[in-house]
Amino acid sequence: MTFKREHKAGLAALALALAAGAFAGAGPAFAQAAAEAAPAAAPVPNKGDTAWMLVSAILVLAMTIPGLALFYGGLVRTKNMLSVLTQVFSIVCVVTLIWVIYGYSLSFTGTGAFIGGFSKAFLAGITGDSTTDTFTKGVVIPEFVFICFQMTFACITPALIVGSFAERIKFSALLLFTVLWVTFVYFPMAHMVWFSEGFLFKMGALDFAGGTVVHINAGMAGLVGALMLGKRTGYGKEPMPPHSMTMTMIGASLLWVGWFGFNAGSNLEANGGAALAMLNTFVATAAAGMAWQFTEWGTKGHPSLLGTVSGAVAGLVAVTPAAGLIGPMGSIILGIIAGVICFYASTSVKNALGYDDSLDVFGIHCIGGIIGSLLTGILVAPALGGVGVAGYTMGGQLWTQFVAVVVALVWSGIGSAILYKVVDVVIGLRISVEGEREGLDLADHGERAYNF
Amino acid sequence: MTFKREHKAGLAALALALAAGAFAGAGPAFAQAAAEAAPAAAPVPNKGDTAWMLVSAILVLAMTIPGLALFYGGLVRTKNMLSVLTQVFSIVCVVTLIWVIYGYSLSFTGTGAFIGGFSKAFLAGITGDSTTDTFTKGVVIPEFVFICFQMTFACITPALIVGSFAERIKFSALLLFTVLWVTFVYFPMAHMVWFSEGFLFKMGALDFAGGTVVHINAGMAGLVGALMLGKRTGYGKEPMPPHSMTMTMIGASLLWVGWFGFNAGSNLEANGGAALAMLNTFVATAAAGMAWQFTEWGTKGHPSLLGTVSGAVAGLVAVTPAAGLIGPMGSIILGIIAGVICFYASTSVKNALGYDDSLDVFGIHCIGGIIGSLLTGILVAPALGGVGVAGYTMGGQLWTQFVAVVVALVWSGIGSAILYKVVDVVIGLRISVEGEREGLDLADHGERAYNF
Amino acid sequence: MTFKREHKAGLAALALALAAGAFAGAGPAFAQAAAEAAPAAAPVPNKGDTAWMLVSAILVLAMTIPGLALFYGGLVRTKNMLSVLTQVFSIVCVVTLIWVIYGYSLSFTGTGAFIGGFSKAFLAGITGDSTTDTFTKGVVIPEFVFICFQMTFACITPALIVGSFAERIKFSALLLFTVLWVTFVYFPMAHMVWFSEGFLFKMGALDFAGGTVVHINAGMAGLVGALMLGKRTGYGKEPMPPHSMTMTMIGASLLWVGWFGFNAGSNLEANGGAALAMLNTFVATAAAGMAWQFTEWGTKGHPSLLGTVSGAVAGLVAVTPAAGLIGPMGSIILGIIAGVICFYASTSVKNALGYDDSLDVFGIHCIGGIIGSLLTGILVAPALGGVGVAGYTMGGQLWTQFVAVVVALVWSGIGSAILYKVVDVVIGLRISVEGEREGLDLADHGERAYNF
Amino acid sequence: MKFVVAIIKPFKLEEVRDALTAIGVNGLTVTEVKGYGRQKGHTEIYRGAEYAVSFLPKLKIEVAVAADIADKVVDAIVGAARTGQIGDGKIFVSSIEKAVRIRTGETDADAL
Amino acid sequence: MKFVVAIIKPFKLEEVRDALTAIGVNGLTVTEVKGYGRQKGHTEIYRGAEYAVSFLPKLKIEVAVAADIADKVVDAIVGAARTGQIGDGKIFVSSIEKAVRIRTGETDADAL
Amino acid sequence: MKFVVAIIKPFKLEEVRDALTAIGVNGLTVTEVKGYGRQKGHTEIYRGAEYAVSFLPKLKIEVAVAADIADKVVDAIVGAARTGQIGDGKIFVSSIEKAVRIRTGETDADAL
Ligand SMILES: Nc1ncnc2c1ncn2[C@@H]1O[C@H](COP(=O)(O)OP(=O)(O)O)[C@@H](O)[C@H]1O
Ligand SMILES: Nc1ncnc2c1ncn2[C@@H]1O[C@H](COP(=O)(O)OP(=O)(O)O)[C@@H](O)[C@H]1O
Ligand SMILES: Nc1ncnc2c1ncn2[C@@H]1O[C@H](COP(=O)(O)OP(=O)(O)O)[C@@H](O)[C@H]1O
Repeated sequence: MTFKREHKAGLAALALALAAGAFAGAGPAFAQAAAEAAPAAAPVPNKGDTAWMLVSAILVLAMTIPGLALFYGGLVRTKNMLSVLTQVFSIVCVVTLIWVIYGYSLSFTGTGAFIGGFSKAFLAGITGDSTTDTFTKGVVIPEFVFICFQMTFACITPALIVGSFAERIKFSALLLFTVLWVTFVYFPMAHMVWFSEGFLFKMGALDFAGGTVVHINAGMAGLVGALMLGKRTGYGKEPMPPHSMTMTMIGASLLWVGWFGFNAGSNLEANGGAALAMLNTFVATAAAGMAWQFTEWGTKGHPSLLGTVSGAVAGLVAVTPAAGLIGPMGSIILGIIAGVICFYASTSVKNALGYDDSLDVFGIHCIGGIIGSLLTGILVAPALGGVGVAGYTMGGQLWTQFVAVVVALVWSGIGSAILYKVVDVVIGLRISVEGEREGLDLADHGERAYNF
Repeated sequence: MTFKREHKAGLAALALALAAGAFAGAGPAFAQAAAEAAPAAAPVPNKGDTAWMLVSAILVLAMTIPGLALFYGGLVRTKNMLSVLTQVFSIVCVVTLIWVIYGYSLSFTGTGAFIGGFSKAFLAGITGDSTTDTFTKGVVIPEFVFICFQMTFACITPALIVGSFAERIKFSALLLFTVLWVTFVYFPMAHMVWFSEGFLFKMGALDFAGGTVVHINAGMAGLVGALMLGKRTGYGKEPMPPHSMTMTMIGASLLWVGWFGFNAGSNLEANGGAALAMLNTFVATAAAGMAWQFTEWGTKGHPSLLGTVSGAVAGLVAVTPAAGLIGPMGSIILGIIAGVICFYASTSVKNALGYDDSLDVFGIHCIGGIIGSLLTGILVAPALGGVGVAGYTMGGQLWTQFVAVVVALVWSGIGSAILYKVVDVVIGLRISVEGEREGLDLADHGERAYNF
Repeated sequence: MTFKREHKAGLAALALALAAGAFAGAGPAFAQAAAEAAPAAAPVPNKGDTAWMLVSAILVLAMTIPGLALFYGGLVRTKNMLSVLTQVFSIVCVVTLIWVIYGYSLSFTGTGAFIGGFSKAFLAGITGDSTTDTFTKGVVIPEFVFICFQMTFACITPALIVGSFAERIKFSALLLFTVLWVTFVYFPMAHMVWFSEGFLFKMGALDFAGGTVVHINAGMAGLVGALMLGKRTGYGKEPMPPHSMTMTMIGASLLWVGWFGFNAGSNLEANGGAALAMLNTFVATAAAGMAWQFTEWGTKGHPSLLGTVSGAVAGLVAVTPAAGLIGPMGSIILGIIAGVICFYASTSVKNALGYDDSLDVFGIHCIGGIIGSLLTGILVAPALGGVGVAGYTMGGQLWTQFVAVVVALVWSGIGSAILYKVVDVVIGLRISVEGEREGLDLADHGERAYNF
Repeated sequence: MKFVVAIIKPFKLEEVRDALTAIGVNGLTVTEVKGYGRQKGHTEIYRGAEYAVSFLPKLKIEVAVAADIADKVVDAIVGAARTGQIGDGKIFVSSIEKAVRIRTGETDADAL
Repeated sequence: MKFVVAIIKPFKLEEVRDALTAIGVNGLTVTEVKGYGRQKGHTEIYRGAEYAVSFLPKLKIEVAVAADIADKVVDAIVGAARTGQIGDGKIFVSSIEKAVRIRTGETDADAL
Repeated sequence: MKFVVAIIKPFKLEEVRDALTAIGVNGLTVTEVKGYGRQKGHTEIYRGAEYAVSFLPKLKIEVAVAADIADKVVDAIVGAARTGQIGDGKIFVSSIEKAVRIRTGETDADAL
């Protein structure tokens, strides 16, 4: 007897387990018994989980294009709008291809502590029946859907960096940097934190949906990029107001909407845990949005839209590592802290230090990611409403979280610096000053975003 | 034996039931027997239902931000665009927080006929394993996902009101009004209609997805708001054309897309009932869109985009209370009636009465909601293709629907009037005339929507 | 014993099967036995499948409105933006109504080789418990969700044609043409290819998600439309740059996002097959986007955003017939080929032939559809990573694919030509030259897209 | 003939147009402009960046008229556009030597 | 030197530019304007509100030329911009006293 | 009084405004325009269609000043707007006969 399709296999496995149970005798213990009595049957995906993971992958794509592209695009000047859109869209395309060729394999195979191997390069050996384990023993999802889901993470992370050097990077340089960065910075980070052999995973670092891998990683690369590319021509002299807060608001909203795929999807199952991650993603975001708004209102006199949505994004970032691990009230606290600190990081601190991180990738993603990663170590405590982890001590967990944060900062900081340098030497990072004046849209892409 | 995760509990419960059945003897009756034989096992959520409800909550958020924000924002003048976006986004944040703090508890606990209690304030006692009953006996969903889903309803309802006093309300007044309104008007209404102890629920009023709670409620509050704030400066003298029909069309489309979460999600299960609600939401909307378009074409000479999308929204509103209860052909009738009546309500009637309901919250949401609520009482009849309700008589049901409509109108009308007055006394409702001329974007938020 | 709700029926069926199996004796063969021993129990939908199909229908709507509307709208001049939005939105409304009245019945009933019957007109006899078979024996989904899903396909297909005669067609003509075209061209094509009695279905033509039915069909109708309506006034003399590449980029992104509903939804189940279709839809699109970008960069000097997103759409089109049938590496090849060929088709070839297909419906949808349909016949080969089909020979399958392509081209070409002619005679296809100069927005709809 | 150029507050357009048609002026041309003057602008804040916006939205009205009614035109504009608050705008009058109606080729007074 | 200001229909821009370059005019400046005149506007309806839109989109072309070719310039514009239908626009000619090319500081005829 | 019209590169606005306020000019009006001249445009490609875009974004600054400072104003603009590269723009000076401040009715020099 062979099963060609997994749903049949599913029925069979269930039947097998139950039948075995039936014969093992009735009683509350028999399900346990059944599980033990049927070791040979490979688990098959639950279609509810599969449906949810398909949706989650789609949501993360939507949060990138058009979400992130619009969030960033709205904040640049009209003449650079199209360049930001092209950059984000192209990053998604390029990383998608790299991911299936070798990225997935480097991230999720092997026995290395820092990087995987090439055994699944070109997705070798993976079929529609292959499965990936979830966090629950015996529960699996189709490997293809896991590949898609993780692919969208690999796509959005380098796209986040775009904000830091927007309005001045050369398109060809961006493409080359992206290829190098995902290969040498992102895949190793993903492997370290999320793969069972990775050293931060083994250390017990908690990162539910990507605080270190995605946000600290991208935020730090952004800061280095802003420093190495230098300021935009005219920065601090000419006004550079966002050309369309409408687009930025659409983008922020889609980020929120899509982030449920990111955070609740990271639960890998459609159950109460995903619902908790969703709820936390709601409330932390709301709390951070209002925290930034009120702080700005109090200190600058106006409750701004840009502040409100920036706060919301800071909240989304901060709750990312914590989403399925802490309680809703902890998420409110987390959100408020992230909203206030990221506000100062993106305004006073940035101005004081004087770097030109065009769209505050560092102030929001890196700082927000650090806040989230550290507070996850605290708020995961059952006493604080968290779900708890085995053998938890607050000090111990906090230390582990701290180590993970430092590793992410250092790995991304040094790795990115080297790669920027390489790209600069090979093809040059910055567009010419004339190109910058004319706008990257015409200079690099030969098109204009608007012809009203 | 303990089960830590619900999916395991699920398997076990299933196994228990089946095994019991097996021993009770083979035959068509044993499933029944099994159900009776296993009273102790708590039902566990089906992951397909959970996946669907996670998605539904996300869809309702998307229909609010960016959906509703764009639908409304496109209709105001450029100088007020950003204010509308900020208002809608902030309402979502504020109500999200209130919801988890006490809103959910006030709406969905207790034994009161009009309002719940504080037993679940701060979501006390709720975990990832808590469940909420669906409309099918023995079928549950995780309580967290129900909280998220209902939260999005609480968020969108006050956001709907924004349209009525857009372009003139002070931002601080809006925030205060929102806090008061959800507390004193929305939560009680939700409790009365949707909670098993609520008096309209007990009366048998049918409101599948929120015709009374959401649309009549918001629409009536809108009318009162338009009256109490007074007309926009220049209303009837200066032209006030929509600044971007493109944004309005995007918003209307996202409303439609997201409304499937609203209506089909209100089925709480991913089954044929949800599919029926979805189908009805398709056809009523399409019928109403074309009905408004053709009526306008016939009477005004042009088939306008604004008319078409307004009709579609009117159809969405009208089908909301009816979605899972009537048949597809009934939905077409319902849509046509809503499209035509709302067209006249938002044009001739509004002009005749002379109030300045900026974006026709009353004409579309309140009138559409009334049409839908009443017609639900008729079209639910199996003879008319509806699914029927126990002990149905058309006259009786219609009377019940009528009572629910009147209660919603009165509750919202009086409650809102009092709250507007309170806000006006405390901080003032309207922005200064200069602020209105300059535009709320600069006056209230210190930003501009566009810098092309 | 009666079951009122399908989930109960589901449990019962499962129980029945398992119990029968239990009594048939333990062992790996009993599931098989169970299936045979329980012929009477009608299969009930899995809720995971239902959830996924509900989502898929929503996604296809979102890819049409606002997706396709924005993709097209951004490419026309400001003065015609609103007309494109109105056209797409209205097509969705009109076809939705036709679909439930007779479209579904004509497409998916009967015994005819070319067209169905009227047995399900007005959705006669269909209830929430009715089901539709999937591609897996014994697995069904609620018929209502299948109706919704297929309805969105019927809606988007005529909307695709809009791009070919944009900026010059009369709105009333468009509506009439749409009604005629879906009736006489689309429903028959859908019946031929997708219904079990259809002649191309029986021939074994592979079209996973609509390469022939949707894209070749619409693309050919577009070419005929562009030829029969003639060029836009000023074509080739006045510049006609896209008025908003921002909108086009949003549209392209939403097309990609929504296309997962289109392609992975066409699997009808939430399993590894859907995941494969999703993965292919990711990589083919990415490959085609970059292929067009690099080809343009190499030949025209700039990597344009319009080129990148056009390539992505070409990839989406090409992978449509292949999505669940080929492997990821095959999809990359497919995407590259589609990106390069469609680039030349939409630029050099179009310019050489001189027709004015405003938004390249032919060059992208028809050509991309042909590439996809033919290559599906090759790449489905297990040796090339495909899933294989029973009795496959490459030559034989390619021939079958070729026949299907030719049938689609001829059916759509001749049918559309006749229908354009009919509409032209009855009410005239083109707007007046003055109307064209003023813009269709004012001339036809009495509104403007923007009032900044 | 005279060429009257007026910079006004945007919301005064309809009133100015009405005042001009009331005295028989049947054509004019309007441009959106940004004005800098005594009227103070505002500050816009986008995250860390504060911009003092000193250019304010104004409308420029251009109207060519026969020399003899130029003063009446100026008075009409002043009357309709005045709010009494800073930033009401300016009117500049200069001469034109020739006017042509493109459609007919008529010139000067006939062209207006 | 003369300053020629022409209000034309938007879709005539390319033709006018070509006509001017044909007679040796190598520079001009274009502004999007809204025109009010004999040409009737249209009505826009947004739900219950009807607006009579009487300002129509036009382009304003400004070109400074040596005095001796001013008439030729006017004729060229008239020739290229005429459709014969109402709303074709106007041309106004006035004098300028000085012209400067910013790049070089050249003045008057050399600056054009 | 003189009317100074300058066409400049957009990014030079702040510098020109500063140069003018430095010499006591307290008001001016700015318009977004498109310029055609010696400065070459660029080509935009949208799928199969290539457009030679020869109109480039410029700003037009209009400032009315007392006749005696007109030359100083011109010099200030030239000084601030010059980059030395083609396309820096032009300045045209003409006369105005009358200026009125709408708010007060003040005329001529008092109105500026
Ligand atoms: N010298 C000038 N030349 C040209 N335009 C000017 C001049 N001075 C003022 N304006 C225009 O007139 C507008 C109003 O001037 P402002 O000084 O603010 O107020 P007021 O007109 O009340 O004196 C300015 O915004 C500007 O557009
Ligand atoms: N007196 C005027 N001063 C300035 N511009 C004018 C004047 N009269 C007309 N115009 C401009 O010329 C355009 C065309 O004028 P109109 O009277 O409609 O048609 P025509 O040029 O055929 O007589 C108007 O839209 C307006 O921009
Ligand atoms: N004859 C003219 N009349 C009006 N505007 C002109 C004229 N010539 C040039 N301009 C304006 O000046 C701008 C700069 O002119 P251009 O010839 O490109 O460079 P330059 O000023 O360095 O000679 C043009 O874009 C146009 O706006």
